[in-house]
Amino acid sequence: MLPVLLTILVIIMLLGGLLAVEHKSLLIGVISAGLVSLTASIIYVILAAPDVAMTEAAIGSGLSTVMFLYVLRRIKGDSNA
Amino acid sequence: MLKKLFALILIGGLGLIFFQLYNQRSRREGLTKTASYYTEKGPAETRSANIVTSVVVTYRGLDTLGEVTILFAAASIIGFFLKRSEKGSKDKTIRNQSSELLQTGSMLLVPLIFLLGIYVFVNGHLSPGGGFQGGAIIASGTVLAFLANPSFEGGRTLIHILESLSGMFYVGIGVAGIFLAAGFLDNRIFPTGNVGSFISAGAIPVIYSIIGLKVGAELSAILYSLRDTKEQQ
Amino acid sequence: MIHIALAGGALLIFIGIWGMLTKKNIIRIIIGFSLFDTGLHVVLVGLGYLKNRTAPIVDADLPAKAASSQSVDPVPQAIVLTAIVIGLAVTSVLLVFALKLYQSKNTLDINKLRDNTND
Amino acid sequence: MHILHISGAITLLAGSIFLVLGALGVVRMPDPFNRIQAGTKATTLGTILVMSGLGMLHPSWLPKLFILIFFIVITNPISSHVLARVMHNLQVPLWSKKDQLSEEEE
Repeated sequence: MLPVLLTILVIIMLLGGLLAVEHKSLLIGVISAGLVSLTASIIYVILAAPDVAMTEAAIGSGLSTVMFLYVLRRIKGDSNA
Repeated sequence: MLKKLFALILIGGLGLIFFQLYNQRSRREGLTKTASYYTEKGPAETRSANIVTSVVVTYRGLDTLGEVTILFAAASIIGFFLKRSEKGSKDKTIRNQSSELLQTGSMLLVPLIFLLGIYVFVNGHLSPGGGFQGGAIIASGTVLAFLANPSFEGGRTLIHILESLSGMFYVGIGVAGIFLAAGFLDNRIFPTGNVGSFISAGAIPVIYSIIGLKVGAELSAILYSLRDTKEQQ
Repeated sequence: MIHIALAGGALLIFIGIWGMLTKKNIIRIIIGFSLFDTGLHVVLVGLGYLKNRTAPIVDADLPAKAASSQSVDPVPQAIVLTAIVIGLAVTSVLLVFALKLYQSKNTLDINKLRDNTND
Repeated sequence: MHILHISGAITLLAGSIFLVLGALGVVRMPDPFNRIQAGTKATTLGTILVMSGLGMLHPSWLPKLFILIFFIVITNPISSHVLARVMHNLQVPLWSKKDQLSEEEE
């Protein structure tokens, strides 16, 4: 059961990573990078590392995304490529 | 396209190297020598139930000091590059006043989030969590305060005071370990108790609280600088 | 189980490298860097995992005497714990540099930033 | 076996059904406002049911579960309210082509 769950999470994480790199809109890219961090934190719980999971959930998917969004707000309209 | 082809070739080569390393890695059944020392002696020596905490705070405490220094350097660089906008242009930033419901809710939630952060780093030696996690939770409470009230200004001096004081106390407790116990950042300068009770791990909760305050203050300072950058002309 | 985590982390590292090498927008390159960071952390934590063992926290399920025979490796977890915070600091410095670059040159495309002598 | 076990399992199952329906609603609904409706109401009820089911299975977790339910009851309406407000400010097109909120204001 646990390996199946881990496989599903890894697939979600990789799809989120591809979306973060390849999607046209920068906003969706940033949100997908946050999704990658969130799934990574669940993977850490399965790999018996609750400390790392808490850090990743608070920092990777919370604060890092907020910092990206603050910078994106300053760079309006120029989000092609 | 040549550039993408080059990137693909590079990634393929890296993948080959990774696969070789993975194949050659010896399959181990137990822990390595260092790890088994930490897990065997850790609870007995530091009296901390969380072995990761004892590694981060005591055995590898010097690394954590360096890490906190890196965070301080990053916060200083960002504060140096992003100067605050002038006081006169303040009315531009409150063009989107947030709603009554969000403001009232955040007034209820922000102190609770700060309390949760403090709980997490005070209990770092008993349960998962610790200074870094608690500091990050405190910084996310700051984010909620910013989002609910775009012209929020409270705590700016408190952040600077906390930054300086916690760094000073961290090094001070480390030096006290040299004189009162076995070495720099030794946690046995305070009395220790049984593994699992709240007052058990000597100086570990104190050091981790200082780290938590330091991390929370640095991250909040970075967020303050990012929020206060000048609008694009 | 460790194979799945290692493969996922390695593929995430490759996605990050792909994004850093082929994209032209600086923000996109920083997103690639943070994906690389996350993938590296997954690989490190996966290397410390041992089958049928629990988290390295002494409690009712893990008595202190059995800690070294029943818990996973705590050293990679401690390393990753600090690495995540340092990664956030590095990412924020990169973002601020990108912001200053945009404010002075008014573009984020690295091809247009190449020479500044004939401005 | 025990009556508490059976009722806890039934409550857990009901909660997860509500969560699945909420997720389905987020995918299937035609415009953002309907998605917020599905993603908030169904999710709040589903999470509360899951928490109460867990509380029946493990009575020693009850205090922490009550704190969790308290936070969810506070934060879920606030976040959905903020999302809907932002959508209205950005003038996201409605599915039914008739903005009844603005008609009432006129």
